[in-house]
This record gives sequence, structure tokens and C-alpha cells, in this order.
Amino acid sequence: MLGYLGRCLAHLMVTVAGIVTVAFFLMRAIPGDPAQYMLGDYATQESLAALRAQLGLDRSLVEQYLLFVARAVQGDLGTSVATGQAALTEIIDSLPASLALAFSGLFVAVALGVPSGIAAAVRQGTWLDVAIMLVALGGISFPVFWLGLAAILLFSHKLGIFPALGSSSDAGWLTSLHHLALPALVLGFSVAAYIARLTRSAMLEVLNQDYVRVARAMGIPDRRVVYRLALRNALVPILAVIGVTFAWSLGNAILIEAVFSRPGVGSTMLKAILARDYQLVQAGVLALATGVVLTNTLLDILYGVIDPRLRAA
Amino acid sequence: MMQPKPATVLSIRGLTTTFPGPRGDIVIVDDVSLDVARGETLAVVGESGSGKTMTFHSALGLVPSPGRVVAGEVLLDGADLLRLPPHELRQRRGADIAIVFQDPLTALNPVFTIGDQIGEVLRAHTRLSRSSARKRAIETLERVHIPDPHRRVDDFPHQFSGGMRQRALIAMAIALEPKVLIADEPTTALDVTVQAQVLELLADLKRDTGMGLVLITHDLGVVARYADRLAVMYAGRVMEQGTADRVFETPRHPYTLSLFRSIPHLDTPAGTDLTPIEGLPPNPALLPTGCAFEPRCFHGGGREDCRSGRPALTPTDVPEHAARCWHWTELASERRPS
Amino acid sequence: MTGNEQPPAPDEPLLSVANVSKIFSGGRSLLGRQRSAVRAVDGVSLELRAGETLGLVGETGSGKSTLGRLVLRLVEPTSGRITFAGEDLTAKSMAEVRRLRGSIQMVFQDPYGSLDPRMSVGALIAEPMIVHGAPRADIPRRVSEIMGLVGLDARLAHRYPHQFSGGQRQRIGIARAMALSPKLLVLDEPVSALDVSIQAQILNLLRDIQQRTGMAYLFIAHDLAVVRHVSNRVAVMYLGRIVETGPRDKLYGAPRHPYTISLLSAVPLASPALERTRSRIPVYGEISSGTAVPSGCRFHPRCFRARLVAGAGKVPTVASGDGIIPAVCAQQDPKLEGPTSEHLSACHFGPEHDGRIATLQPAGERA
Amino acid sequence: MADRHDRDGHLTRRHLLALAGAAGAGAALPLDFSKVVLAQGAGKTLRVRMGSDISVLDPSHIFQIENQTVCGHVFNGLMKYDQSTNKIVPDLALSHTVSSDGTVYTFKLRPGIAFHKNYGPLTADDVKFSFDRVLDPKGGSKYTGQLAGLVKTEAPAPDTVVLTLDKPASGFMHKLTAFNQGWIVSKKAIEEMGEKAKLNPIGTGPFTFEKWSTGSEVRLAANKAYFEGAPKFDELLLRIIKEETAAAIALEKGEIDIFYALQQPEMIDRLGKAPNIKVLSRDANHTINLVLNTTIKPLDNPLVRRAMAHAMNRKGLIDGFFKGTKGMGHSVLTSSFAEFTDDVPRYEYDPEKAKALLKEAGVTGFKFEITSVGLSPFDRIVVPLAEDLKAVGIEATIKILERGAYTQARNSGNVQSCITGVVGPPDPDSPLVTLYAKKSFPPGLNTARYEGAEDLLAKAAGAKGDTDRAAAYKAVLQKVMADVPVIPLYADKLFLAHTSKVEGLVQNSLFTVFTYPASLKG
Amino acid sequence: MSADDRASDLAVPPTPWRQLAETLRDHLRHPGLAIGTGLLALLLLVALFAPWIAPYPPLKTNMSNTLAPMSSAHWLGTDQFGRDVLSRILLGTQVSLQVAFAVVALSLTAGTLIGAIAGFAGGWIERITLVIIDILLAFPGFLFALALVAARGSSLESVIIAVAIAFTPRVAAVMRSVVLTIKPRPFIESSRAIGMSEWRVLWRHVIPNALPPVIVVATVSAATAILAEAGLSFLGLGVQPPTPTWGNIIADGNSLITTNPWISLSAGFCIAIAVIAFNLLGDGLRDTLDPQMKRQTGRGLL
Repeated sequence: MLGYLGRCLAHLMVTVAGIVTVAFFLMRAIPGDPAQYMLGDYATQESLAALRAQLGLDRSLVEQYLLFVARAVQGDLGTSVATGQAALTEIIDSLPASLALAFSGLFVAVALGVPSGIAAAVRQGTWLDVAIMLVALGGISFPVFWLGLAAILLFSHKLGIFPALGSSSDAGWLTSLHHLALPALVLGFSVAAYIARLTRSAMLEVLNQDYVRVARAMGIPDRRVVYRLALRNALVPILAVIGVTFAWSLGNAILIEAVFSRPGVGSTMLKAILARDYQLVQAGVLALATGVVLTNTLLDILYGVIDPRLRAA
Repeated sequence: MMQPKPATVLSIRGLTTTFPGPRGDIVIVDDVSLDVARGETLAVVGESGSGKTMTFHSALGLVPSPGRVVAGEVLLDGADLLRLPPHELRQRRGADIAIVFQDPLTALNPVFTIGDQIGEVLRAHTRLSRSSARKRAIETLERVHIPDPHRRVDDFPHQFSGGMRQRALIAMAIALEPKVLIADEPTTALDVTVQAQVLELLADLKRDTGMGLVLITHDLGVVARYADRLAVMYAGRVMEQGTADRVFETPRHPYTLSLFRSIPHLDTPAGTDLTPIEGLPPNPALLPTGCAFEPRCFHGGGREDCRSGRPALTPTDVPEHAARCWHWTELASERRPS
Repeated sequence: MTGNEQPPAPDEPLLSVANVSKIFSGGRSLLGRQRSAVRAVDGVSLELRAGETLGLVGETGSGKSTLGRLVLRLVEPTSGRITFAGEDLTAKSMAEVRRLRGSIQMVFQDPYGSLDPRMSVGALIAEPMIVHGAPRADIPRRVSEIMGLVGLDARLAHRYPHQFSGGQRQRIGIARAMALSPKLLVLDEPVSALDVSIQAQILNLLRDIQQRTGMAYLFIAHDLAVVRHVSNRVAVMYLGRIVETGPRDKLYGAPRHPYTISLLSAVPLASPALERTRSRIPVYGEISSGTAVPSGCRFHPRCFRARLVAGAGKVPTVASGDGIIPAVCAQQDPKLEGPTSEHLSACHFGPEHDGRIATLQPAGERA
Repeated sequence: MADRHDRDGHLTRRHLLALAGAAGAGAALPLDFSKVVLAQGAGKTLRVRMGSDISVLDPSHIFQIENQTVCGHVFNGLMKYDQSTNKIVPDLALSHTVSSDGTVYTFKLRPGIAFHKNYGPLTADDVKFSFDRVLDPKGGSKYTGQLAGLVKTEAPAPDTVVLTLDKPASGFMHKLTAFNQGWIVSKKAIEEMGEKAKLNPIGTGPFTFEKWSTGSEVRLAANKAYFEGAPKFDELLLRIIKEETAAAIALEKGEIDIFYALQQPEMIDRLGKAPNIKVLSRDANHTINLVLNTTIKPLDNPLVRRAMAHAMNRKGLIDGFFKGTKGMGHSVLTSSFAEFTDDVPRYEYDPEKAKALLKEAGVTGFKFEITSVGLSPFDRIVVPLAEDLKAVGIEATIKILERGAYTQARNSGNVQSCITGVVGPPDPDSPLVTLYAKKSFPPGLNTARYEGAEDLLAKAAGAKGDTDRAAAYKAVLQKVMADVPVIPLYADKLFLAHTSKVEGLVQNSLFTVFTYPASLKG
Repeated sequence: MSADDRASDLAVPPTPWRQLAETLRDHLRHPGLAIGTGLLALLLLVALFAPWIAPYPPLKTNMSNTLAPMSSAHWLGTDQFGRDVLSRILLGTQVSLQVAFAVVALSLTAGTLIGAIAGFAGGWIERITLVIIDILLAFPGFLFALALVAARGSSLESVIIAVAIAFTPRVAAVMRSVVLTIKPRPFIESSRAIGMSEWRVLWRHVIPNALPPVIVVATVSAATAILAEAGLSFLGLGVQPPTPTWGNIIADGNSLITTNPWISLSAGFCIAIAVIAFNLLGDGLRDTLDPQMKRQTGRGLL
């Protein structure tokens, strides 16, 4: 297990190093001049040149890259062009809102998706299976922002049960939860659809395995066969899809955040992209990608816990 | 080998299982009747697709959907398994009648330890605590000659060799000392030296516990060495059945005879020509109306009664022996080659 | 073929394998950790003459399949020399080897997997000819000719493998191997995946083809009866080594190596009467993995003879695993040698030590 | 709202050369003190919707209306615009005098004013420091050009500031009003905080800056010691809500009190009908324009430009798309300017005349690209206009760029036409010089590269007296509307909605919101 | 062999056309596949004939009839510029399908090649490719596309390129893992044994056999591409106006959701229908094309 952990961590480090590199060159490949944006419409050539020098944009790409890496190692991902704040600080400040959304969405998704996927697999071919799979198909087919709009129309405008705003200014957790509910449900529902579909097929695959037949033949009760013996085997693909959708919900948070006027990494990134705020985009991309890789590493470790064969590989 | 008539522990009567097909139901197990006595080994021989596995899956209520057992009864100590309520059937499975699957790699759950899997079976039928289940698991592993069972009980299946996996499966099956153990091709995936070890183990366990053993196999040598009685299956039907000695000595079905002749044996002179069984194994969806073996039969080939009429399993001139052939008498009058 | 006389032996063997080894190195993991190497084939030598069938038996992991692949250089040998029809295969470039594969062909074990499911039978059989640059115009004629030869209806050439049964597919595999009229056919377990009732069809077909074409066969199988049935000579492999080799009848009639003896005793005979009188010779445990080859004689952990010799108490002994064995077995690798140049075996002790075999406890008792 | 970011820079483009009527306003106070009452009950929060996030809050670097809204609550200038009349009135200055040659301005500071958060009393040094740092070329201020004529800043006494100009400039008072470079910062705070000052504004205004949560909200606390009296509520919460639908629902549900920068005509209509909600509107000081690049063919031909003006159904846009929530713009000066005149060449919607003009110009259809910014409604209004142009044979394509790219494209000067609005104070130079003066490109917004009104603009700058001034500006407007390098599309109108709990709120014409006068009922 | 012949008599040797028809019939027996194919065919027809089906010119503004409610003249009402919403939705089909097909074509080609070469070559080529794929997969795909479109400027090509680039590593990852399952299959060795070169084996045997699962992935990614385009358009980074796309119709209707909800809702339904069509097609193809899935249905027990 220790060796396995080591392998996971080594992979993590290589990937993060790659991400830093890709993030740097990606941003440099994008046309546009941050100096121009900072100085606005009345920038003169001299002031532009001065600012470029200040930002290090006049140096060679390799120099810039080395400087960037050296700073990144110390946790300095540059300064936001728009606000003059440390880019990383701005990203970190906007993280809690996104994480709250992602985790609550994930909670809804897992709570809805896994049981319904299992139910559909166990009752394969019945009306329950068909019904669950139809709803799930709908869930993956409607754009998430559209679901958000529809939810606002129905729950906020017509019924008035949930606020249209995805965040509240009050500190009270109950109010916060009330505001978070609609975005979390919308996000959770669309992710649940993916999870349900995958859970179903993973469970079906496992339920067709010999060892499940053996367990039945040995008189082990069906519930125990499904929820203990089979589910554990199906857990690796289910966890994998949960990991993917977690990353996905961080990336797609832009849309949910836009619809529900929620703060978060998504809206910060959108702001940065539109403003060509290099440093901020870079920091955000780095943070998100690293988050994804971290999630994947955690999942890899978890797979190892679940499936002993992976540890040995 | 004559033995005093032992008590029948498992009796399958007229078992019939069908699967829906595009042109009506396909009969996979066709009116199969078999008996297993206490302390006796019944070998069921047949090629892949002959219905031998499905017969016992049907008996245990393990037919995968959309298959269905449509007729017959399965008496285990007098109780008909097919008519038991599901929870009672479940309680019987594993405790009174157990099955060892063919492929030890896929039949073990890869994410649980061997001990967990044996314990799971124990705890499904008894009120054992976790720790006593583990103790029993270690004892059971010892019984199937797993070396160092105290350590091995916490191993995962992939840490076991092929032979040890098969032993572990056997341990699961015998953990509750069932009255009948069904071993479904238990050695097909194993090398010949390990195969011998596993079969010896099964034979020893049978002797020690007095359980009835069903050995599903396609290997006639295995049958010769281990079986008391023998049933030959083809296309879902029992073609011939009797004591092992008699069937080997005086086969009364052309299929059985062809099987002997088509396989090279170590004990026959090295130059002996093989007589292949022509044609292909039967497709259960396209069986002829008459005898299922008729298209490939060297003996009846093309005769009208073979083509149109389906022979019944009838007693032959040999004691305790029945065959499903219109013309077994002619076979009886031929001299057995070699 | 079993009934035939030995084919006249030309001076030059068609295939000569000299001291060939194959070590699958585990390579390095991302962390630079060396994975353990597998010694699949370890210093094997054998010869095969035109028209002859050499049977290669052994259990899973004995290296027999790797040896078959080494002959085609589908697997690169780690050391040793393979000579085919006078040409040193091991010294050739990959392109030349590919060209030479027209003369050495292989039939695979799995008739379901060894045919590309997306190609029609005709295309499959034509493919080797296309690859080796046969004139396009000749191909269709040649395809139907070969299909006829292996007992397939040439009208089915447009069909796909899944529309055929296992036996028919193995015929397709054989047809494909024969398309270039090779001189040597490596048959890797050609019948073990087939239904028992079909095996004889394929074995008979192979015999007919050999009679007609004079091809040499390297017949790899684990089934001792089948190997006995088809081979002129037999080699028994254990953990990457040939432990015994000899003419078929000598090897089966008077096996010398304890492993061969154990193997033969483990195969049940299809006769209850004979079975009742047979003594059972235990083989201890299971074959080791190629990553951890035992010291000395690699069969010693499982060897009954070693235990008998040690039990007789005339040689220095050591404890090994669960038994006492002669020290020499655990320390020294026996050479392949024998009373005649034909029948060789790699054991420190002769079969004369096997007399007290019945005193050994049965195999099932200890794993 | 998000819509205005890129024009924020222009808020301060005031090249006011004429003297405004500020001379006599010195003693006037904008508020009736009798109305100032103590906040009713503690813990009251006024919640205002903003359409976009804030960024830099340092007056010398500030841009973007949201930042100005925040800073407007935190800072004061020497002078300020009266919210309702747009007159320049004293703020931090108690009084001021101008030397007879019109170059030396002497301000007396109001006594007893303290900076927030214990940064000490306001002194003349702080005022001098504030202007000096804008003037310092190394400071990188966007507004150095604004104070171009200011050659000397002095603080002879703690309550006296003397500013010296190189030559008389009538618009100088506009530069000193409470906006961007006019805001007075604490010398101590800036020097102590360095870079951090960008997001920690320390001013003298009615609210102190408390906290900014990225993308979420800005919190300001009432400055109980404010020299005009403590605000009538304790906390000002500016919430960032991009979507107007969400904001409207939030307003209806009482989650916010003021919906500032209301744009959608449907939303205006809906909220106008809603009970307990009041919608305010006011003419803005700007028009939204289509700026044509007069250096490329055939746009260099005034006939073609006139034809285009006739071809576009601007009335249809205002009535159909805006549902009458915008006004017709006949020139870039709206009626909120003192210099407004409607006696200018007009271009009614007349496709036939457009075709005739094109024919006269010898142009038979050409390709033409309209560049606009990806912000509502500027990415939308171009759609019907392009259709209109197609109808007279001008093949107009639309290119929507997001903010960064838009700014860049416009700065490059290569765009064939673009949508530009000059949001700013009621100072005629704000739109006129910015859009039509040669010196306004590059850099600047005269992307038409128009040079035809240089003399007239100079004359207007030197005009003395209201009548002269009006005539001079009229001449400018008539000239530029005859040449139409810039086609005004509509005159903007500003809307703001608040719940009936809010009282006393005054809407300004500047596109910001100033909540100090407001109080919360109940 | 006579017995073999007898077995072959079971079916008449079919002509290629009959075989195709039979395969098609077999496949369409799968309800999901049938519905998916049907919906997609319908959408294709709509896309092809949109200019003729549309009751009004989709770009024609009419400022005197803006935001008309649903009526017999305008089934889905008109938008803020008086354009017929139904006509715009019909025309929007073109862009959505264009994006879907183009993205699939691009990412499938690139991803298949990269993945196949990586998986087949093995060794350091595979390891390096794998690390690169892992790195690229770590970037949130939608964000990546967003940044790319913002950088290149909004246009149909930008959207297609951005989404295709975001998808390519996904396809490559799938392709590689599929190739890894094909590589050890005996027919690959069998091809080598007859003397085929590695490239030929890759091209003739590996890629054709790897395609079915990749096609399934591609079908599903077509669905995701439609959603991605809609998302980008929703954020204003899609296709330039006045070209209608379902995404920008939703975006246009976004602020009108409380007054004219049908503009956004109907475009959303269209997206859902297209995505459902692709998903059903993908599910169906997976069931019918992928032999591994077939094996799992338990038919092996017979």
C-alpha cells in the first residue's frame, strides 16, 4: 500500500509540473496584451512599454517561464491585473463558494444517483428501470444553465419557494442553505443523471459476474449480495465518475454561477477571461487543474483501498 | 463397483428449463432426471452447451433471467427446492446443497479477502460472530489443505494461485457441511498435476463427510477415476446413465461410444486412429424433431425413426443402466472396440 | 500420422534452436523501480527435421508457448541462436524475419480470438498472400483451394468468423497459416479450446495436411494424450527448461524424469478398471512463477524422487520447504543427458530410485 | 452594471475650458440639515444591487462605474456635483477664490474633518498629496491628463490649498469635483499601505470601506462622524447580482432594497407595476453612438455616412427593442446638458433617401463591419441596425468582441465602426472633445479619426458667458451632425428601482448611485 | 467436410445488400437506437431544409412586432427584434448539428490517431502521451474552451476548434485504453505471425477493431459538444449574431424568462432533443456494436 501511495504521489507531482507548464504557455499563446487592458483607452506607447517591462512581458519566453515557475513554487502566481491583488488570493477567496456548491451538488448527486442506479440495475427491465433511465436521460440532455433558468422560473418566480439568488448576504447558515438549495439541486440533478447511468451499468456488469452467482448459490441474502458484495466491486467505476463529475462541476460552475448570480471560481474566471487578466486566469486554471489532479489522486488512493488488485499492480 | 444401495439425498425429476428465443422457447434442460445418494459421486458428462451446468443451476433456482424452469421437481431430503418460498430456498443453498464453480478466478470476489468470503457464507446461515466466523474460516481453509491458513485467510484472491483459489472455493462450499456438493468442472482451468490434487481433495472430503458429490465434467478420465455413477448429457438431455463401470464397459448410446473413440487416450496403443464425431455440437434452438444426436450419429444416421421420433431414456440389458436410443440393442450386439 | 514411419532424416535439421533464453524484464516503473524479471525460457536447445512432429508438453508457465513464439521471432530472444533452413533467424533484421515468416507459420490456441472479427474469411486467408506480395490475380483461386484443403466450403468466403463454429474457425486459422505453404507450422494448443467431439476432426485434418505437404510441426500442448497421439518426438518443459526429451514411445513408455512420471500419473485414464489399479504419484505444490526460479534443480520443491532419495539417507540432505531433499538437488542444476543421445533427461538421479514410491503420502495431503 | 466597464475611463474625459457657473455656489449646502435625523434603530442595512464586481478603489487608478459607486461613498472632493441639479457645489472646501487672471485657485478647507479608521484629520497636505500623485508621471495614474494645466500645488496652511494653472481654464472646477482625480485621499494611509491601498480606500465620506468578497458583495459601514451628519442606516451592502431577472425577483422578495442600473425594458415595466416598488428614471448625460472610421472608403464620404444615418431605424429600435425606455439622440449632447440644442441636421429613418444618397455618392453597396462589445444591450442593438443597412444595400456584418478584445480592437484604430458611449458628467466637452477632437486619437475614442471640427471646438473652449457658450457649442454640433462621423443611436436613460422601504433616495445622471441621503423605513 | 456443409445450410448465403439490410434491421430492433436514429434523421432534415421550412425569414427583424406572444401567426412568438422564434430555432438546428459533427470529426480523427499510436507503441511513447493526456484532462474542459474562444474571438470555427481540442484528449484516452484491450488479443499476434509490419497491423487490425467503442464515445461527445456550444453561446462567446443558435436563443431569452419564457424554454427543449438523440444513438451503438457488452448479457451461459 505504501508503494502504491508513492506511485500515486509521484504521478501527482509529474502531472502538476505539467499543468504549471501548460498553463504558462497556454496563457502566452493567447493573443492580447494585459498592459493594454490595464491602462485602458488612453494608454500611450511609452506607458505601455513601461508596464510591460514591469510585468516582465518584454523578456524572453524561457526567462518568463523560469521566473514563473520559481514564483509558483513559492505560491506566488502573480498579481491580478484588474485589482492588483495577489491572483492566488483572489482565487482562494472565491473558492469556498464554489466548493460549497460543488460539494452540495455532489451530495445531492450521490444521494440521488447511486441508489437509483442500483435500483435500476437490480430491477433491470422493469418499469422502475425504464423510468429511472428516462429521467436520467433527461438529466444529462438538458443544458445545466437551462435547468437553472427553468428552476428559477418555477421555484422562484412562480412558486416563490426558493430565492432566485444563489447566495445570501446574511451569515445565517439556514439562509445560506436556502439560497444554496436551488443551484445545488440543479447541479446535483444533472450530475445525478450521469451517476445513475454509470452506477446502473457498473452494477449490471458486476451482477453478471460469477462471484455474484456464487454468492447467491451459497444462500447469501440478496440485499447483502447487492449492497455489500456487488456494490463494492462497482464502486471503482462509480467513484471514477464521481471524480470526473466533481471536476466537471468545478469547471461548469461558471454556468450555474452565472444563472444564479453566485460568486465563485467560475465567475472569477469568467471575469478574468473576459478581461484578459493573464495572471488571474493562469492562477485559476492552475488551481482548478491542480484541484482536479488532487481529486484524482485521492480517488486513486481510494481505488487502492477498495480494490486490492490495483495496489499490487 | 457395487455398493450397498445408499440413501438418495438429491433427486431431480423431469427438470425442464427454457429460454425465450426468436422462434419460440428454447429448451436448454430437457426432462432431466438424476439421483445422487449419500456418499456417492455422480459424474455428469457432456460437451459445452449440453445443459449439464444449467441443470444444476435450475435445480438451485439460479437460472439467469429470462430463463425459466418450466417443469420438474428437485427433492433435497424430500423437500422440493423448486416449490420452496424464496427465503427458505436461500437458506438451503450453501447450507444443505452447495456448488463449486468452474473458473476459480472469476468465482471469487476480487475485493474481499478469502476469509471474508467464507465468513460471509457462514454468517448468512448461522449466528456466528465476526471473530468466530473467521476462526471457522481458518479451520475450513485448513481442511482444504491451504498452507498457513492463519495468514492466508486475510489474502485476496489475486494473491492465491489457481489451485489455491479452487481450494478456497471448495472451502466456501463445504464450510457448512452440505449434504450435496455440486462441483462444476472444478479442474478445467487447472494444470494436470494440480487437477489431481483438487480431485483427490474432493474425494477425501466426500469420504469424510458422507456428502453426495456431483462432478460435472467433460473429461472421461476424471469420470473413470472418481465417479460411482455417470450420466452422459447431450443437447439438454440425458443420453445414457448408469454406474461408471458399466457405462465404460458396455456403452449403450452411440454418442458415448463416439466420445470414447474420438479422444486420444494414454492407455490405448499409440497408433490408434481417432474416429471424429462429424458435424457440429447441437444448437439448442435448432434441434431436430427426432433424436438430438441423429445428425452426427455413425450408428442410426438417416434412419426414419431416428429422424422423426424422439427416443425415451429406457433401461437396457445392463443393470442400473438406461440409454436414450432407438437402436441400443444393435449397439449391444456389436463388440466394443479395443 | 502416428502410424507412419519416421521420415528420412536429412543431414541438416529444418529448425535448430540453440541455447535460447527469453527473460521478460519487468522494465522500470515511473519511479525507476526495477520490476522483477520473468525467465520464461532458459537455455533451451532443440532440433526439428522436415516432415517431423515435435511435441512440446508442459504446464502453464513452463515457457512452451514462449518457445513457440521465439521460433517465429514474435518474441525477441534474450540470448541464443535460432536457425531455420540454414538461415540464422536471430541475426536477421525485422524486415527479413517478416519475409521469412512465409516459411514458418503458426496456428493459435484460441480460434475465437485469433481471427480478426471484422474481416471476412476470404480476406483473412488472402491476407498473408497480400502481405507477402502474391500476384493479386491468383489470390481468389488460391483462397478457395486452401479452403477446400482444410474442409471449408469456398462459397462461405464472404462470411465473418463469428458465423462459424469453433472447429470451423480453427480450420480457418489453419488455412491462413497454410496460405503461404510454409515448411514449418508451430501449433500452439490447436485443439485445447475445442469441444471434445471436435478435437479429433482437427487432429485428423492436421495429420492429413502433414501427409500431403510434408510440413514439419512444432506441436505445443498440455494434453499428454494428444501430444502422444501426434508426435514423433516429445520434449517436456518445466519452468523454462526442457527436462526430458525423447522419441514418443520411449518417453511415454519409460519416462525418466520425475516430472514426466508425475505428469503421466496425474492424467486419469478413461477406464475405471485401470484406474483402480494405478498407483498415484504425488506432485507437491504448484509450479513456481518465473520470477522466482528455485535454486539448483528447478523441480526440486515438487519432486517425489528427491524425497525418496533423501529418505534413503545415502546422500547429504537439506531441508527445503516442507521436505528433506538431497543437497545436490537444491544446489546444482542438472544437465540434460541420458543413456542414449535420443532420450535425455535432466535429473541428478535415475528412475531406479523410484522403487519405494508407494511409501510417499498422497499428493492431496500437502499443497 | 457590467455594461459600462469599458467606458468608465471616459467618465473623466472632461476637457472643460469654459467656466461653469460655480463661482457663486461656494456656500450652498446640498442638504437640508433639518432633515438629517439619527438612524432609526441600530443594525439597519441598506442593500443595493450592483451588476458587476469591483476592482481597484484607488482614486488615481479607478475606473468602472461600480468602483466609482463604492468610492463615491468613501471619498469626498473639494467640490461635488449636486445629485439632483448637477451644479458644482462645495464639498470638503468651505469656500474658494479665483485670482483675477483666472490661474490661481485658493481653497479653504472645512474644519474638523477626519479620515476614516483613525487616519487623522484632513489637512491641506492631504489635498496637495492627492493631486500631486495624480500628476506624478511615475504614479501611473489614468488621470494625469485631466489635471494637465495644474502646474503648482501648495498647502500654505493646514486649511488652505492653493492650486496654480498655467493658463485660465473654465472647466477646471469640473476636474476638482468629487470624481476620480478629484477625490481626496489620506496621505498617511497611502504611504503606509502602499500596494494594499488599491483595495483599502481611506476617505472622509459618509461610509467607511469594510470588506469586499470577490464576486459577491462589498460592505460599507456608516461613518457616524460624517461632517454632514451620520447616514440614516448603519451599513451599506452592495451585492453583485449579474442577472437582472434574479435581481428583480430579489427586489420583489425584499432581499435587496435598491436595484441600481436597471436596463431591461421588460423588467422596468414589470417592476413599475409591482406593488411596493418604485422605479426612478432620469436622463443620462450620454448617448450611445455608432462611430464610423472616416479614413476608410467609402466611409470617408459624408454622403455615405448620411445615407447610413438615414438607413437606420433608430426610432424602431427605441420603440420596439427598448419599449420607449430610451430617448431619441439627435446629437451627442442630451437634454440634460445646458448646451443642449435640437437645431442640428436630423436624419429621419428614410431608406429611399439613403439609397438616393448612396447613388449620389456613386456607391453601390459595400461591405461593412460593426464592432460591438459582448455586453447587453450593446451586442443586441446592432442586430436590427445591421438589418436596416442591408435593406439599403450595405452588407453589414456584426462582430461582437468580449471586453478585453473589444478595447484592444478599438485602440488599434482598425475597426470600421464601433459602438461607443461616453458616460460622464454634464460637461459638453466630455462627449464632444472625446469623440471629435483630433487629440483624442490615438490614444482615445475618436476612432472616427475625425478632424473637421478643430476650430469650432477651440472656439467653444474659449467662449465666455452662457450665450456665447451656447452658440459656440451649437456651431460644433451642427458641424459634426452635418458630417456625421458619429451617428448617435439613442440618448440613454437611467432607471433605478427600490422598495417602498427606501426613502429620500436621489437618482443622479451619472450612472452611479449615492445612497447617503436615503433612509430605510420600518 | 459434409457436416460443416450441413451446418452452413442453416442460412442461405446472403448478398451483401441483404446482409446490410439484415444488420440494419437487427440494429433497429434496439428501441433506443431506433428512436435515436429517427430523431437524428429528423433533426438532419430540419437542418438541411430549415430555410424552406421556416415560416419566416429567421433573420428578418420587425421592430413593430417585438416580443409578440405565442399565436397562430408566430407559434412561439417573436423575440426582441420581432423575429419569429420558431424560424430561428429551426435554423439553429444547423449550427448545433454542424458543431456536433465537426467536433466529432476533428476530435475523433486526432484522438484516435494519438490514442492508437500511444497504446500500440507502448513504452516511453505511451508513457509520455499518457502524462500529457492526464495533464490536459485535468484542465476543466469547458473553461478551456471558454478561454480559447475568448482568445480567438467568437465565431463558429472558434467554438468548434475549442470544443474539439477539449475533447481530443478524452477520445485519445478512450482510444488508448481500447487499444490496450485489443493489443493482447490473439489476432494481433496472428497478424504479426503472417509477417505483417507493425504499421499495417495498427492500420488494418487495431484501429478498425478499436473504432466501435470510440464511435460510441464520439456519439456521446457529439451530445456534449452541443451542450458546450450552448453553454458558450449562453455566456455570449458563441457564434456571432445574427446567426441563431439554440444557445444564443436561450441567452437572448434569459432576461425575458419571466415575461416570455417560451423563447428560452423551447430552445432548451431542442437542445435536449438533440442530446437525447445522440445519447440514445450512443447507448444503442454500445449495445449493438460492442461485443463485450453482448457477452455480458449472459448469453454465454447458453
